[in-house]
Amino acid sequence: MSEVIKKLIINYPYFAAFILFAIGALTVLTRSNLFKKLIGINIMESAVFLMFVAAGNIRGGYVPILNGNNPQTLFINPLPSALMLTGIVVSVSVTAFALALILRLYRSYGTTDLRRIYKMGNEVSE
Amino acid sequence: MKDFILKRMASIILPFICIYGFYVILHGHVSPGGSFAGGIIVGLSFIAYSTIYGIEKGRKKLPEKVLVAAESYGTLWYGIMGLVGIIKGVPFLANKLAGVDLGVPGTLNSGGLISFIGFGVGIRVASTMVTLFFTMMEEE
Amino acid sequence: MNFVAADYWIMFLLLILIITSLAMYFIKDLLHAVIVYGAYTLTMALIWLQMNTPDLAITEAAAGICMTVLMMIVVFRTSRREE
Amino acid sequence: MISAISTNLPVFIIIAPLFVAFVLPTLAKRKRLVENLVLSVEVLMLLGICYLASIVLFRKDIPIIYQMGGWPAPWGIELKVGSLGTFFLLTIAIVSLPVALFARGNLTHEVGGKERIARFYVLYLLLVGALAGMALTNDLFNVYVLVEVATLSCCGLVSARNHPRAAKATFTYLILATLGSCLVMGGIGFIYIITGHLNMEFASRELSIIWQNNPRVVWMAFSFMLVGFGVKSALFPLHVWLPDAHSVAPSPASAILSGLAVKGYIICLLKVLYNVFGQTLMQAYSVHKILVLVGMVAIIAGSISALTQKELKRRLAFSTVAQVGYIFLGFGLLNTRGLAGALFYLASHAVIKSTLFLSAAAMQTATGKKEIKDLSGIGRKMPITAAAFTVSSLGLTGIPLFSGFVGKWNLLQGSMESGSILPISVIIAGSVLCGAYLFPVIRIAYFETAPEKDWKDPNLPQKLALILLSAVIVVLGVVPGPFLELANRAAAELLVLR
Repeated sequence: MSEVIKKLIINYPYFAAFILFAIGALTVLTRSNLFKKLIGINIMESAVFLMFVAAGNIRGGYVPILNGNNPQTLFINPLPSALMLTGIVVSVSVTAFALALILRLYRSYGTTDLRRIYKMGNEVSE
Repeated sequence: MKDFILKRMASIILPFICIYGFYVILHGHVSPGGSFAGGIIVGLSFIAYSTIYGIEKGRKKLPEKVLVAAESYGTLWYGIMGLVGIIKGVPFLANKLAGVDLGVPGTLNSGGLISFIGFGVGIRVASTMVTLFFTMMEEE
Repeated sequence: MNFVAADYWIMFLLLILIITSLAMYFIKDLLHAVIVYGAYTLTMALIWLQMNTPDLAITEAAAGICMTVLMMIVVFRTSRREE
Repeated sequence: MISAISTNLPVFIIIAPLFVAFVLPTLAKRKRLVENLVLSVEVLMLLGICYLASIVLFRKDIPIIYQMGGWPAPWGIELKVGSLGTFFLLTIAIVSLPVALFARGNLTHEVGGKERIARFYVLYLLLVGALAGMALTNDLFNVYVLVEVATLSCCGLVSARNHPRAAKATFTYLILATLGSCLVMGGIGFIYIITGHLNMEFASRELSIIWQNNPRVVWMAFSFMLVGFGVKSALFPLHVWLPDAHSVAPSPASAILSGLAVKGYIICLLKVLYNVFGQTLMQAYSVHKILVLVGMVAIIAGSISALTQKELKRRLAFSTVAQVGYIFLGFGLLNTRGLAGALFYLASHAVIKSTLFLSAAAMQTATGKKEIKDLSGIGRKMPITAAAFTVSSLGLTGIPLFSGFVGKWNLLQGSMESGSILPISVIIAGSVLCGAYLFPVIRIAYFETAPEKDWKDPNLPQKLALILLSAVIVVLGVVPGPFLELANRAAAELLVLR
């Protein structure tokens, strides 16, 4: 048992990423408000980013910027952070698109609660 | 006249924020940041301008035509920079292989085509952010 | 477990992240939730900084703040702020 | 000049639609020019893809590897033009050209003004470019990026119609699809963490050595990938977003979404399962059994829920859920015959489902009615549309001489080779159910008296698109030759033991 806890403490970023992913999924799946769903999606995505970046991080490493005369040699792996940059761009665009949709839904249904929107059914017309 | 201080301060600070954004865009390969972050900073400076001075004035600064053109041609610029490699007879998006001079590491011109590509992407991101803001503010 | 100072910083910040995300789950007022989301993004940016990826930190801060601004606008336009 | 184009053809096929997509917003005022540009880029793509396919079919030095930026494999991004890639590229070109032709006459009615039409075409071309990228890419993170581009443009296409129902369906789709792509990214992350590579071949080589050291991580990666791509490709219990989204989208959009976009995710899953994990790992974790089981459930459940629908487009959307089941079933059979059958079925379903959606759209536009019972007697008033609908529903059911039959026949033989009786019976039952939900439409269309109304066939480009697609269905059914050959080769390449 203590072996498992020890492993969890050593790999704490992955553990935290898992918890964040779970909280995000919970928010997406159980809260019916559109904003809450959006925030949940963002939490989930940043949890996955956290996992990637923690995989590239080295304890005691340095930022991989080459200055020409930089004495440090122990650099962290720059690839995961470069990949996650793309991930952040994607998550921002998803958020922007969802915000536009929320405005449109609010304009036609008068509420931002998905359950209430579904209850209204197809009576609302443009 | 209620927000006199806000307007004065904005008129002093916002140009510097905008220039800082362009700095981040152009130094994407030698320092933290890059075209996406810099583009958002440039966009944010215009967003702040239009929240402080009113949406009409912001629209006047950046008419819709300019925004659409920046969005389209900013991305097209990326593709054209990629085609440089093909014209030189090496694969798409080649940088050093295409014979571009990569200067001393750590200086601004050490990125070859990267800073040119980043400029296009940054402009596109900035215009997209501003367009998004305007559509959200004006949607009725 | 030979942790260095940066590890304890990251642990602390991760704890804040978990607390803020739980808070976003429970808060009823949407405006408050969006403000907490801003805090969440800023903490995330600090974590990126501690994990030696300043590239991500600057992008996350800029993008998070920009998105928070836009979200606030949408929240202000919706008259009902309660969930 | 010519040699520069032909050596860089793989990258041109991907970036040509993207290039045109980014020019279109500035030309939004000139509608004719926009439409002609879209059509010409589609035709150019078709020509280029045919050239690539001829190289792959007749020359033996395949696969062609294209290195982006001149960086070699473990560091740079690779495009790999193999049999699988060319096969899917051909499918994309064959389906997307007629759909663009159909959209030419249809969009003003369904989408609205000039700028909205230009935006629709931008999203359409982005989707086509992303799908072409999915067919060719050999890099795991590229898969994620292209999947996201495709997802966002799909969402944009669904919300292209300015209607609250469209916004509602799009929001559900967006949330579930983003959940799926989070899972996909997590799966890619697990693979990257244990192998240290993103290139598929290098990752696969590394994985085959070290998978026994961390079995749980491989298991997590498997399940994340399966669920993530399952959400996106509407695998049965995860299909909840599909019927709303595909029935509310404008018709050319629903044709390409149901026909191609879903298939793109399936091709990505296929690449990940066979090119990265490989056959040995799939057998060790018995993923193939899960695939067969899920496929069978999807066939039966999708067909039964399609039977209960009254709206034509919703019925077709549920039918997609059932047909995706066939493809997953074929993936799990683990023999060349079954896999080739599944691939051929994928292509033929792409063609057939777009024909069905387009002809349904033409009927809806002419009559203004959505329900099936209102279409009585439409066969005599709109002969070409009804003929296209009939041909494609015969093809979907699996009547010989139509393209669906070849795929189903290979699937049947594959399941016989794998030696279990249950998949065979499920495939046959699925065909019967498919006939049960499609033939009543034909009966109503031809054998009931029509009301005295002025219903006409759509205008020339739309008729041309329908005729082209129906011809493809018949040709594929009668002479599947080179297409089946490509599918067979792709299946053989995928099943190589590493």
